[in-house]
Amino acid sequence: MTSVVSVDSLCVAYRSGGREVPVVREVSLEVAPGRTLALVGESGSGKSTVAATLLGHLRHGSRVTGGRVHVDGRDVFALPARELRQLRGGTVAMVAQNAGQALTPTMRIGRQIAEAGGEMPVVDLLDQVRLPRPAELARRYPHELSGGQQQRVAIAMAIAARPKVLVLDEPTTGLDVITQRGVLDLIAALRDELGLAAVLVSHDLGVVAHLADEVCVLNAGRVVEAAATRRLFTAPQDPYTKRLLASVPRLDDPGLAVVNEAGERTVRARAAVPDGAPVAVAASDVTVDYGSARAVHGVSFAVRRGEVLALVGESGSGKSTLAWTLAGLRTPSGGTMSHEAGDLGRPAPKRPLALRRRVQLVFQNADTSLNPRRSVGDAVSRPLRFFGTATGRTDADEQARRLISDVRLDPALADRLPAQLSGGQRQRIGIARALAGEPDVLIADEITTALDVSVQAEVLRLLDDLRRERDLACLFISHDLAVVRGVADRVVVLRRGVVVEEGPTEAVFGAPGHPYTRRLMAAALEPDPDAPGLPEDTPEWVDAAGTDGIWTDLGDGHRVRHWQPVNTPVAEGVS
Amino acid sequence: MLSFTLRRLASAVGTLFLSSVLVFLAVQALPGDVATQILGKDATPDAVAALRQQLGLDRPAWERYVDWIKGALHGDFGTSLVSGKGVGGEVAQYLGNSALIAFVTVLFAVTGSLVLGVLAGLYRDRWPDHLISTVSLVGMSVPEFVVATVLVLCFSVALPWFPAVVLYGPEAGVGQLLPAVWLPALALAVVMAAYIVRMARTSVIDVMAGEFVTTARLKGLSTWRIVTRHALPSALLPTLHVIALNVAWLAGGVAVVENVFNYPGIGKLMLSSVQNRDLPVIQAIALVSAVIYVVCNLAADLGAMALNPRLRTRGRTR
Amino acid sequence: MTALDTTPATTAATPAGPHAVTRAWRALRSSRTALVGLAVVAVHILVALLAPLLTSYDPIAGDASQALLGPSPQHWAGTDQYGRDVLARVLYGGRYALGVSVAATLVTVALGTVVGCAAALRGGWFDDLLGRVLDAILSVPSILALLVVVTALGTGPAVIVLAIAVVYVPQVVRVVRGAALAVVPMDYVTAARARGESTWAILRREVLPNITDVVCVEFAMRASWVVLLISSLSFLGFGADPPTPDWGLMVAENRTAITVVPMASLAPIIALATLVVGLNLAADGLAKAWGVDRIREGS
Amino acid sequence: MPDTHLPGRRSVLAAGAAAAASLGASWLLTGCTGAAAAPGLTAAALPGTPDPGGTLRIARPPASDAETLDPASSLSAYEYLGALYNRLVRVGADGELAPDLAESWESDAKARTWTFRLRKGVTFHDGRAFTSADAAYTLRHILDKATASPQAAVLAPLVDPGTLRTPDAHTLVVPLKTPNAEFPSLLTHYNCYVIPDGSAKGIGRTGTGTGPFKLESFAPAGPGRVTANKDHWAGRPVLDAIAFYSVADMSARAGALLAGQVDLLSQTNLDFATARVVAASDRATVTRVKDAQWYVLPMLTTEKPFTDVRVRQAMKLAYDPEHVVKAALQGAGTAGWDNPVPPSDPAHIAAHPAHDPEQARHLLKQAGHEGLTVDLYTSSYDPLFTPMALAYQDSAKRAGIRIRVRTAAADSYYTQIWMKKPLMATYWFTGRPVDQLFTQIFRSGSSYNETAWADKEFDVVLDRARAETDDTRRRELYGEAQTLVIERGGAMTPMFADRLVGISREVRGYAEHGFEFDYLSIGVKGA
Repeated sequence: MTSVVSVDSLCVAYRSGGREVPVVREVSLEVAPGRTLALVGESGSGKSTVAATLLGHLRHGSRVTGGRVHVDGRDVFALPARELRQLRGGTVAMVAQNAGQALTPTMRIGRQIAEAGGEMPVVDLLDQVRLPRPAELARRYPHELSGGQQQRVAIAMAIAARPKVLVLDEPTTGLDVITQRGVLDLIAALRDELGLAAVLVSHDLGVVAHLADEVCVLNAGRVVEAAATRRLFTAPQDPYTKRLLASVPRLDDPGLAVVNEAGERTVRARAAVPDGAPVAVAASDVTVDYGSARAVHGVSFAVRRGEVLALVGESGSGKSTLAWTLAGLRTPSGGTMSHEAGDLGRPAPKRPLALRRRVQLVFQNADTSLNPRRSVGDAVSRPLRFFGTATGRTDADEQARRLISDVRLDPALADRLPAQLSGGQRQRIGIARALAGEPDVLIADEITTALDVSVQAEVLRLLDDLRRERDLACLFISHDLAVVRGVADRVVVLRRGVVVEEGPTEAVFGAPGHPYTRRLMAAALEPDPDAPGLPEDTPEWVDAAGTDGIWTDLGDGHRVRHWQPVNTPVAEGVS
Repeated sequence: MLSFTLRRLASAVGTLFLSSVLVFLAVQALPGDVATQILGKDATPDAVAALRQQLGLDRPAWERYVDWIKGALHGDFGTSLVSGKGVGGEVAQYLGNSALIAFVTVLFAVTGSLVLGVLAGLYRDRWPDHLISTVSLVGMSVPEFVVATVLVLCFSVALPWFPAVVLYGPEAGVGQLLPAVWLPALALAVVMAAYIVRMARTSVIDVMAGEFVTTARLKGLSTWRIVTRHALPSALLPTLHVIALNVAWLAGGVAVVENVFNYPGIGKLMLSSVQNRDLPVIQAIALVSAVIYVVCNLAADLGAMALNPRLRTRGRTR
Repeated sequence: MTALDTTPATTAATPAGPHAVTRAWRALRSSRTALVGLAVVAVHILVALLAPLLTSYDPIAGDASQALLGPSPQHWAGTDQYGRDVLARVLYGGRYALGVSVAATLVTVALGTVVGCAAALRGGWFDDLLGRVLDAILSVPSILALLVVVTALGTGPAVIVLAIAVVYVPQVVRVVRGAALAVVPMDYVTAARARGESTWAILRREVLPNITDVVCVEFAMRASWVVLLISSLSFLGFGADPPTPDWGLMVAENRTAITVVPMASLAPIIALATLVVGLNLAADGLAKAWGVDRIREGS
Repeated sequence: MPDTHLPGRRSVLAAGAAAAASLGASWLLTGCTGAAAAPGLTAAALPGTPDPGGTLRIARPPASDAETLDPASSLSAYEYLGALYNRLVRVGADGELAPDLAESWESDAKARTWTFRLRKGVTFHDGRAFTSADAAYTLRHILDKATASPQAAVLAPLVDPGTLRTPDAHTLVVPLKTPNAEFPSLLTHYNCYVIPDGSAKGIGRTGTGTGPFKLESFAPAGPGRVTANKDHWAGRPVLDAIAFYSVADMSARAGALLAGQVDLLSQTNLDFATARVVAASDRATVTRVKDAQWYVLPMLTTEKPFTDVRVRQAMKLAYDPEHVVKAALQGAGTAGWDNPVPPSDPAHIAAHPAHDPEQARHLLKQAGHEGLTVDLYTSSYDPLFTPMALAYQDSAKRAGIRIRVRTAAADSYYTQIWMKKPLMATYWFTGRPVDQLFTQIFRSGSSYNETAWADKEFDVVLDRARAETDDTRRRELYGEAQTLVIERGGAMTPMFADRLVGISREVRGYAEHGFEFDYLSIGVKGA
């Protein structure tokens, strides 16, 4: 069976400041009709560039310096403009990463889909991608749809003209776990139904394991390994692939995975928290409002010294709001928050200096957390002098260098500007800055989300070491269950501002009591091709925390909020 | 959508109120007592006092301000100190003449600059872009009176196609003024277009680099369809505000050009009223210009709303 | 640190972080437009300063018998109606235009930057009120505002600097506030706020360093507009008093003689245009070199 | 960051070239016409006879927004009057009185009752015949309080409207309250144009007169047009029509002339710079009206130090009028030697004390004002004030008098400076009859007495001259009056300057005297 897509020794280079920077080096791959090939690699590996060449598209300023791309037998880059347009119209279609940006904001959905050609009426297409009330939706504008709905519209647009090849560039990045799972299942169903050849670009090994038939691993523009999915996951040959697979946290890891040079993976057990550890910070019945809407409905939790408490939930669950409220950057509308050294109710600037330094926040996005115009050392020494930890300028600089080495970075980096550091390095400087006030509570707001898998593992391990060495109470916010499993001692699961389940990590992950927790766990994709599909048995439920008590206690601090199944299946409306 | 317009209207009225206060205070600060200005030669102290009393100048400032605003609301701006005629009528007449220039200018400038801006944006870094950017740069660097002077040199003196100077008074009909409108309009259009071209070019480049344009291109659409259907509506949005600001600038910019062509417009009246310290006329012109500014901005906002569905459907939730 | 820690390809590992100014200068040198622009402006400044050396003619004293001569070996740009050498007046003319415009721009941009940053940082009612007042000032045409101020206080250079500040500060505030608003939500500002740093400290340490590029571009752009405005003022007879040599005034004076000695009007026009083109090129070059979106912000 | 990529090197050069080219081209286009040598000021308009017909386009400053065609009014639209009306008596080219609607006139022995024989067969534009009733009505209209005519101040002390008699349709008898031999000369003023009987209410708009042109259209401070009156009693005018444009701004009027949009600038004394430009242009030129402007440096005789006549005489002897003429006017005028009566006036006497700085210094020492320092006010109201002031300062320095020249704002010059500061610069049009000149400006208590001079002997001489019927005797008396003004008056008259009138090179037959030009003979070449 001849392949519908064949790329041989493709080279692409990007011109910047007079120098030619190679992005893709001699990449060759084949895709047969009906099969799905995944392009895997970290950011900057050139996977998106290769995918785009299938449609003859190159980013502004880059050009093909070698090799050829054939789609459906035709050399894409040799096609005249009109035939290239026909190819893009009918033979190969692409689903972009961030659908919100990829849809024209000033045009109704229906017209954009109709524009893509093909005989299928728009309403049927919308139905095919399982979108509710298709007729009414067609008249809406992109900004009026949710992330998941926008992505489904993009898919409808791609399959409108019945293409032979579907290119998916990180189709579900940025979507919540449950929505992501829904979109992936839709893609799999359409692929089989229409017999499409698909090229999936992703950095998420779970997505790849779930969807791809073959996998091609890219590193810095070069193909390091290509094999059938099962064989690659079970017996990776190339050391880079091995390390990549090893550093992905697994749901069933009892602790943090440590990966050595050769890629062997050992899981480090978590240190138990001493029973007598004092409570560093406690929140009781905290509520936070955004204008008229209430983001957090009466949440209570406590974090003891040396313990890592994880707040888990989808976007919009209020976990970041809680973190920022604790750090004093938002004022709660109810409930109390207290710390050994005083009441945390007041906003940070108004808290006494002694209390202020004790609770520190580490930000999610490493790029914007450091002042680009000041050296990294400056960013750390400023709080040192502000909080009085260091007396003079020289003392502050010297302590700053020591802190930088504490976060496992070369102190010589102190004079560099943030732009000259990698994402991981910048995040560690963020942590060093937080440590400057000698805090006893550290709040980590999704600090690993923006990082590549390998870098993520190191930062987590650093956090784990620090809380042990410095006996820190650590509040860890994340939506990635596998990461939480590895680093947290106790877990609190949040849904729309309400705690649905909490307890020790082993208990919650071992035997999830609440249906929502179970659904989250099931939707999380393990990097293991033969992981079970989405179990259909999770019943629909509705909250039942009524007058007769809120919690059912499952022992040893593991509690679940009352709920009851709902027998009549509500129309499966996708939010 | 309605709530957005209402809020926008309320802030427009607020701005107008504030600028009327500013104008009133600024004009009161002008030196030279109004009464002595009128009486001139035989300004004996008692005659001055009598006139001040007659004009109500001895009343406290805020009382006079309230009278002025009440009058202004129904078109009565008091009487001019120089001509003795009703200020409202006079300003309306001069404004009408200037509107003639403004209309032609906006017609030339906006259409011309949008076309050029889009062209420059589409042919980025190629010769059309270089040519248009260079011309707009020079256009922006030369003040209106210079462009007007050069136009007079070329098209009135060397080639007597257009009148160098307007010989008619403010009450001249459109027929008499029409031949004299083209050069001032062209002078203003050159300067105004220069700004709009640069704005249009930047936003076209911005939009064409947007992801949705790439998606449209990867859907196999023709370049023309991509530009007109997908790129232009979003590209025009930021340009609208620059156009609105420039139209409002016309109320001031006209003064210099009208002085060159002795054109009986609001600009010329502004200059003469300041020279003669004709306070009611100055106040009236400032207020009218403020209204024009606010109306232009409002029009730009409403235009933006028409173009940008995100604003229009803010109310509807998912 | 395992080998996996792939430093992104674009950030070349340079030695110790260069000081901000040298970094800015290196970026500037890379943009030809900025260099050409700054060169033109430099030439104008030099000519204005060295005018007495470049021409032996007195720009003010006129000789009636030498009036209205076309360009000739003795008078390269001919003479005006009063018999004064046009070239001399153009050379000296730069002094008034450059002197007043640089002073006016400095005052305006400095004031505008402080107010703009404060508005962006403080936010809330202060920001709204300020926005409303600025909008009111902007609604009055700049020419009228200038005329009123100049008529009230006379046409001395100091008055003109004040008048221009009154007219242009609102626009500078709007641009700087826009730039500062882009910086304020950044996490490093939030972190500083969480530490409890004072508004002034945040402004000085965190916000200002990040908008200096916008402020510099705004300075160059505003200077070009101020030169235009000053020449328009002189043209209308509200700027420099005769017989001081000023380009706007020269165009006004020689306009009637344009049919007889066009050069008497064209020489100041060319001088004015080249200076402003220079300033604009510098502003555009700076904007591109430092990645500031000059056009969108400044209307 | 959007890439606002701007022109690379190639187009930056293009920018420089484009700017220069676009401006330079227009310069080459017109061909630099700057004449090599400084353009001399031609003496008079181009000679030669005009072609019949054609339209003359005049740019004029509007008297005011409420200007009117009523000749007697202070807001009369000055340029229209000469075209629409005639007077009883007018001033001839030689400065002597000449008949207009009055063919002849004579007075009784004591010059108290004047009889005017009116021209027959003259009709107004609306066809009605001109009779003595119209002439009488015109005088009554001028003297009527409601008209508030400036000329009333001159005629009211002489004429009682009630005593006018019209014995027959073509004779007007005017009995005077006090004898005045110069009475007919007072009727040459442009307020005295004849209007139809009973037309006061409408004349402001209709402009019905007996003049060479009929009114076609008139808008106050706006455009207007008059067409040739075919059956005019003194013959059809050369032109078909005259179009009037009111342009308030002086440089705009000059611009219109240079661009060929108008043919004549009326009531505009071009400053030297503009005059040189107009003279050098190929479409227009400058014509000169000899001694049309009388420049004065009035000293307030009621203010120290000018209360002392010796100081006044010293100030006059200290400066040399010839120097002032050369420095301020580059010779385009004649020295005044402090005599307000211009040389062109028949009553002018040539005698005057010579320039004597030593005598001035001696007189000042005598008066105790050694090393006198005094402020001389000037302004840009008229282009020649400052040059005259500087020339006087320069000349008076030799006599040890230090003059400080102060410039005042033009728009408030005649409200804050004139008749208020001890020494300032001002000017008048010449062409006033000698009696009107002395009565209005030098008689004690007169409204325009800018030197606040009150000299009994001068008033007596003036009254005797007015009553003297014998022409030669009367002229001697006016001569005595002039000598008194020169010796004891407060007004220094350094010079009479020519008025420079901007006119198109196509205009022929332009002759101006006594405020107006000859509407009959003026025409356009190549009409």
